[in-house]
Amino acid sequence: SGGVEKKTEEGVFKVGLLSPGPVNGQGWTQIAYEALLQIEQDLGAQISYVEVEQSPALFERAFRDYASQGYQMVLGHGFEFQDAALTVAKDFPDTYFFISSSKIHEGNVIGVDSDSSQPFYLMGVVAAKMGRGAGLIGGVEIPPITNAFIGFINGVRSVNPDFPVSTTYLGSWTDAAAAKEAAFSMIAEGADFIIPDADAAGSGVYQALNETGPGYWSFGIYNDYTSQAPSNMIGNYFNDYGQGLVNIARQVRDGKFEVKTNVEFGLKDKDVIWVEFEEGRVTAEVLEAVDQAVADIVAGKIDTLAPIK
Amino acid sequence: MSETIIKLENMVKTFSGTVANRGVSLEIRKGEIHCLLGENGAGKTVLMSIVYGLYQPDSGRIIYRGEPIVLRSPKDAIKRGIGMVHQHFMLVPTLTVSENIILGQYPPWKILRQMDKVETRIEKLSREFGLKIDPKAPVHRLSVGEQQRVEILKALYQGVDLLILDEPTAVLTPQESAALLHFLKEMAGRGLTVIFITHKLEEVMQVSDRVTVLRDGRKVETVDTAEVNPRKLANLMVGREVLLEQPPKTGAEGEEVLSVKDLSIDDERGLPAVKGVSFSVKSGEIVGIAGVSGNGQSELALGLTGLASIASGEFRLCGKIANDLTPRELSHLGLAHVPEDRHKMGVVLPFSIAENFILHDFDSPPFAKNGFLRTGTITAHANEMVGRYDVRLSGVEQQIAQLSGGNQQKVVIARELHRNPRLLLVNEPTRGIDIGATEFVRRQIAAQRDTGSAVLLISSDLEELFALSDRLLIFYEGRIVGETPARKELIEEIGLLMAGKSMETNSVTK
Amino acid sequence: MQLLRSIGQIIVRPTAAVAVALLVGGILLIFAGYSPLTAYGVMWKGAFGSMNNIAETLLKSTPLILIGSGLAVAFRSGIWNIGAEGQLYAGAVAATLAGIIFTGLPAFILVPVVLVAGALSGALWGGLAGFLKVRFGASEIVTTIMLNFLAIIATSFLVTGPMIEEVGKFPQTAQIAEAAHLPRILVPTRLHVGFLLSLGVAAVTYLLLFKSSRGYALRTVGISPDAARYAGINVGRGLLAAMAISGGAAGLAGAVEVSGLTFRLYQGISPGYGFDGIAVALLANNNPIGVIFTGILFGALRSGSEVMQMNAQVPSVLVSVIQGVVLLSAAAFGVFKITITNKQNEE
Amino acid sequence: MEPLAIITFLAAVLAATWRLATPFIFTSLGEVFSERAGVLNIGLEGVMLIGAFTAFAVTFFTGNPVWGLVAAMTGGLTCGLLFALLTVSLKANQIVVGAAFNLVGLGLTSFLYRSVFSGRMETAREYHSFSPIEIPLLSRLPFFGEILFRQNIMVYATPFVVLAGAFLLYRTAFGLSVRSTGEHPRTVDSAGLRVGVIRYASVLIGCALAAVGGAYLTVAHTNQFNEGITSGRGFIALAVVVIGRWSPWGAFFVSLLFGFFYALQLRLQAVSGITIPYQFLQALPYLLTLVVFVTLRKRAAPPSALGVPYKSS
Ligand SMILES: Nc1ncnc2c1ncn2[C@@H]1O[C@H](COP(=O)(O)OP(=O)(O)OP(=O)(O)O)[C@@H](O)[C@H]1O
Ligand SMILES: Nc1ncnc2c1ncn2[C@@H]1O[C@H](COP(=O)(O)OP(=O)(O)OP(=O)(O)O)[C@@H](O)[C@H]1O
Ligand SMILES: [Mg+2]
Ligand SMILES: [Mg+2]
Repeated sequence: SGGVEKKTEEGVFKVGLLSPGPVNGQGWTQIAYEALLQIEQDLGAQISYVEVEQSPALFERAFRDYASQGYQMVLGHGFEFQDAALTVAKDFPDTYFFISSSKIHEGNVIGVDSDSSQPFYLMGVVAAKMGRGAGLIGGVEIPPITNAFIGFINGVRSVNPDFPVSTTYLGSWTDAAAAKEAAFSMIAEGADFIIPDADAAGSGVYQALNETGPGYWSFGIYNDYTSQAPSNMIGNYFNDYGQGLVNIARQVRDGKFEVKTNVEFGLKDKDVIWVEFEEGRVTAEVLEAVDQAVADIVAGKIDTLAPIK
Repeated sequence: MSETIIKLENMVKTFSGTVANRGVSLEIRKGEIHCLLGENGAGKTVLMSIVYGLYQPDSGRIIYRGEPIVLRSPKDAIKRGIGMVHQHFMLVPTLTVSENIILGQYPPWKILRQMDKVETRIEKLSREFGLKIDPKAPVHRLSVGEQQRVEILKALYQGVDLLILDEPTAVLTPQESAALLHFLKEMAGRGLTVIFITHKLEEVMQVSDRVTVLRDGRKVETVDTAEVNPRKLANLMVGREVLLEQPPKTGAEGEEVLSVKDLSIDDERGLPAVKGVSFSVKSGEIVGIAGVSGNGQSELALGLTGLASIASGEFRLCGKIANDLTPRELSHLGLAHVPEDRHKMGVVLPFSIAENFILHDFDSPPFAKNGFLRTGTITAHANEMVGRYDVRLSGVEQQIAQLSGGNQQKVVIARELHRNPRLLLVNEPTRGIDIGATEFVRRQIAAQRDTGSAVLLISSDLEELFALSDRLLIFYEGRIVGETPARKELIEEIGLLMAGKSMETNSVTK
Repeated sequence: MQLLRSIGQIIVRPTAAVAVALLVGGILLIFAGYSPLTAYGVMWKGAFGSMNNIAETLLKSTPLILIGSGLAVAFRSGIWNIGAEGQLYAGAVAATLAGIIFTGLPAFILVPVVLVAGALSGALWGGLAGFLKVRFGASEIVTTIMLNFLAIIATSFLVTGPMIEEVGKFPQTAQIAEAAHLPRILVPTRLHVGFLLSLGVAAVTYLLLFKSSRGYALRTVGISPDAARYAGINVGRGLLAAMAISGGAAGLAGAVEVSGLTFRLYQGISPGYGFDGIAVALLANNNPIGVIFTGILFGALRSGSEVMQMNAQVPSVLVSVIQGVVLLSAAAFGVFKITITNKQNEE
Repeated sequence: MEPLAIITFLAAVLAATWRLATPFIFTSLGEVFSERAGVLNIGLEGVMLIGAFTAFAVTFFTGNPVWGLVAAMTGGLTCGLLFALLTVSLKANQIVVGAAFNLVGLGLTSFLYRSVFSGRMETAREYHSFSPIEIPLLSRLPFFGEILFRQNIMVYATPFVVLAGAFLLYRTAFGLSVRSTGEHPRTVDSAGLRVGVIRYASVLIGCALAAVGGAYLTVAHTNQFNEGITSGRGFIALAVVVIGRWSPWGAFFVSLLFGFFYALQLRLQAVSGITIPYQFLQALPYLLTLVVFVTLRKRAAPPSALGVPYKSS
């Protein structure tokens, strides 16, 4: 990371990121940062990011600063950036404001949502077929997390409506120790599938499983975390948000991007969202069920976000 | 036995601004009792603190047993057998007697397993020297007298040859004082050397072999006690004539201002401290309350001023039942209160002298106008008061913390008398302040009486009670165990009553 | 006079402190392979480089000045309110409620209603700790710390549950009424009257503390409760008042954030203003006039650091280090006179 | 629930209690010393973070958590030295310095974490921490086995550390002088002891233990560092000291109490089909601790000279 402020000559393609937390935090905040780096590599864009903490009061200014510096594309990585983007966007028609996990579609403010409920649905299917009970550990109760969990439960129900699923929220994205104890609690409650969606805190869960030993399962979330609990990983849910954004950014750079609707990545975008299984951890029968589910989801036969009753 | 044990040569000590000692030279002989006299701020405590290694002198030499020594800390002094009993006790209230005594005696890593050994040794000491004390008792439970015993035991435990006592009798009964003086004489007999700081001339006359008088940081003179009298000493101290007796009372007694009926008050631990006392104070009279401190006088004062709640009984101020009145309401009824401990209550140390003068009236005219302080008026008022009560200071904006105790006390007296109260309650008005200030303060109190105020005077200093009071109530364990005219001839009985020797309440009359 | 002296005292020493802090920060920057000059240059521009940046700086200073002034009162009264963060949340919640419920009202009524609601609920939340101290003797340091956690958790509950917006179902409340928005005072920037309000509050608290008889009473309580009782001052009421005032100021800060900037309530609406506020008050030696300067200083550091991160890619966390070192060196230079407890060091 | 279920439930919760309480135990024990000597350090959160980070960094590069722990202590001692220099020697306001430590602790660790580890994000999380040691046989015991004999070394250590602390404070001349210094420094001075030295020592003990408490999070309880991983534990520890009445065992048991409430809330969340909003459960530890504190029958007074710089002439 070079500390020198790059000159902003004309014609440079500039992409900015508003990150809701430490860009190196695992999971959510990190995928946006890595996306940014990927855009820099693949498109030679000039990139910049700012961590605006959990302080909505600062969002508007950050957007405005980027836009007024001629950034063509700014990503607000989280639904909470929507208000600010809408306010600023009016004054900067030449800048595209993308908002992660939002379904907005208004002028040059476009929601970009990667629908985690679909991969989590698959995990639900696997858990219900292989396990005794499942536990979900979330950082804070916000839509990206709750939706993912809804997907999981729908997946479970599709196999076995009585399969027990419990949910814990830590109220923190960084407290790995709490996450670890939460995992232990779930194990003690009889769960053998425990899946985090809690950013940096999440790997506390993998450590819990690692210590407990084989027979307890989890999935890597957004990235490959097999190494953290080699004997417990059934597979990893990959979310190459970067690839998705690169695709968008390329269009924006070449001026080919015209807004039809908000962007929503799902299993249909195979280069953005997919699930990989570890060798020999799941039976052919389970794999079959998973493939079937994927097909149905992509075909729109399954609504992974169907309200839980 | 005129061999010199310690010799001070032109000791000089300055604190930011104030010069405490300006070249004091002094010789103390082995086995003598040497008194240090001087007004507040004369430099006694500082000089002795230097001998004890608490302060380092700016210049000057200490020659101890013939060789020059440097005392970097009290440790060095203690090692050489120099001990000091401070004016403000150096005890940790939360610790036990024995813990206090061994504090600093052993290297940090020493394991205090056998406290019992220590305790037996302390018991042995206290028996040997007749200083009765329970080594296991926590210090905050002890009376002032007992605490002083602990201080002395501490010195003895360390094995002292030279014992310094800073105003040790300021807080003792006549009996306790007498006992202490007797003890010191005996110890001197055994070869202990004693330096004794006091403001009480008769003690000097009684106990000392020689006296050194200090005045603002200089030595005035060292004299053999045999060759002087109190008046001479007083003049040496103040540098002028002092009247040790109060002028006779003028004006007659009037109506009852304070009347107390079966009043009981608990201390802050909730234990009964004042147990059903009844008495009254008329306008134009000074009623003195005698007693060893810690027999309920403090609680009585707090109760009568609204600072402690009344357990039972009642008291009336100017005919009005005052049990549940707040300090504020009481002072509006005409009560003024000179509290026992000026540092704790009487003054706000970080505040300026001017600010301290408005402690009661900060929110009423002329000092406040619709909620705001009127700085001009406040300063003017302060200047007038310090002038009238001759407070020695550099300016009324100065922090009161920098004044000597005597001058701090003058500020308190001035503030309270200025209210021209119907009832004036004064508690230990001259504790630890010098003759000059004492004389002044007592005059003011008497004058207030003569203008028709009722005065309730609480003091552990019988001299003071005799000098001021019209009659005495003797307190023992929260009860009034006797009432006497304030006459010196009765000191024997009074002393006995104070010590609880005679239980049945009796009026001594002649 | 006293005012001039205090201002002088407030400007000189902290300036030196800031210099030291920037030096330390510079060393860290070099260590991490950045150019300090560039970084600080960008930081300065970000804080004061343009009308808009100045406005943003003042926007960040606003809650700090409000909270700092309140805490100055509390600290001078000898009560250690560590709970401004929680009190800010309490204020933000109440203000949001008011702004959502009373939509009918015209601006000149609704704005005051919102602000008062915030101040009141902050005062209550702070007053609670005061009550626990006066009634049960429970140390405010403990209670305010716990109340911080509770206020933040409660807010999280409200915005994910009862108060969650209808549309979108994001964990945030609906927008407050247009009429509840604070008027802007420097269009096109976002600077709003909240800033002037904070100056006003600082001035008022200054007069209260040093020029009024109530302030005399509070300061007496802070230095020596015994002397206060002797002077006929009700110590308990004093402590309650001090907690309520500081809580109220923090609550007002919450209300100002909502009605001036965010227009709705989120989780984590404050990036730790309540804790920075402690530093701001202490750095000003608990003098509200000084708080104006230290508040702007801290605000500038924060807003500058964001731009620094944006344009020089220097992690903005560096600013915490700089702020901390400012405090440390200020402490080293002996800016702070008062002691922590009511007790004086016995002579 | 039938008895057996209750027993296993309790066993698990109590085991978690001990693990969750451990950082509080170390940190608050240290603060007991510091406050008993009259120095209030509200910067514990910052010191814990510094301990957590140094332990993490050193363990990451050496691969040995023991070195990490040593490093954390060194880091803590450095903090202590600075803290004492400012508050004892320069007589700076202790609250100010404490507040500053919290700012610096968070900023510095986050900044260094990024500058040093930004490249190695993934790998940075993979190193060996103190793992649970199963005491053979004993760990198989019903109920107690899980609680007492299946923990990591730092958890096992806590009662012994507290025991040592209590001994030092109540049974040695050093402890006596510490207790005196917090109550009546002038006396200590006139007893020929050096108030400054005693306060330095106590502050050093306090910060070293706080750093260990932080290190526990990164090299024992988990094996990773996150920015702000202490999540307010330093402040809780501060409260623990007061509620525990400035005594080592008091701190120990109050820490366990808080740990219990915290473990309980995590466990209750884990019970499937529980419908109360999770925030109510999250509030539990803070709320109950507050209630316990306020309704305490006996509440000891803080050391008289707490927070008061000592000026000898
Ligand atoms: N620690 C200190 N710092 C500053 N000035 C001091 C200090 N101690 C004493 N002084 C000053 O030195 C002078 C002498 O003080 P000292 O205590 O020796 O008087 P003293 O003779 O003991 O008075 P008293 O009879 O009231 O005890 C006083 O004017 C006092 O103001
Ligand atoms: N730090 C200080 N600065 C200024 N003056 C001081 C300081 N410490 C002590 N003094 C003054 O030194 C003098 C002697 O101290 P000492 O404790 O003997 O007080 P005092 O005059 O005897 O009154 P009291 O006996 O009630 O304390 C007092 O006037 C006291 O106010
Ligand atoms: Mg003296
Ligand atoms: Mg004196």
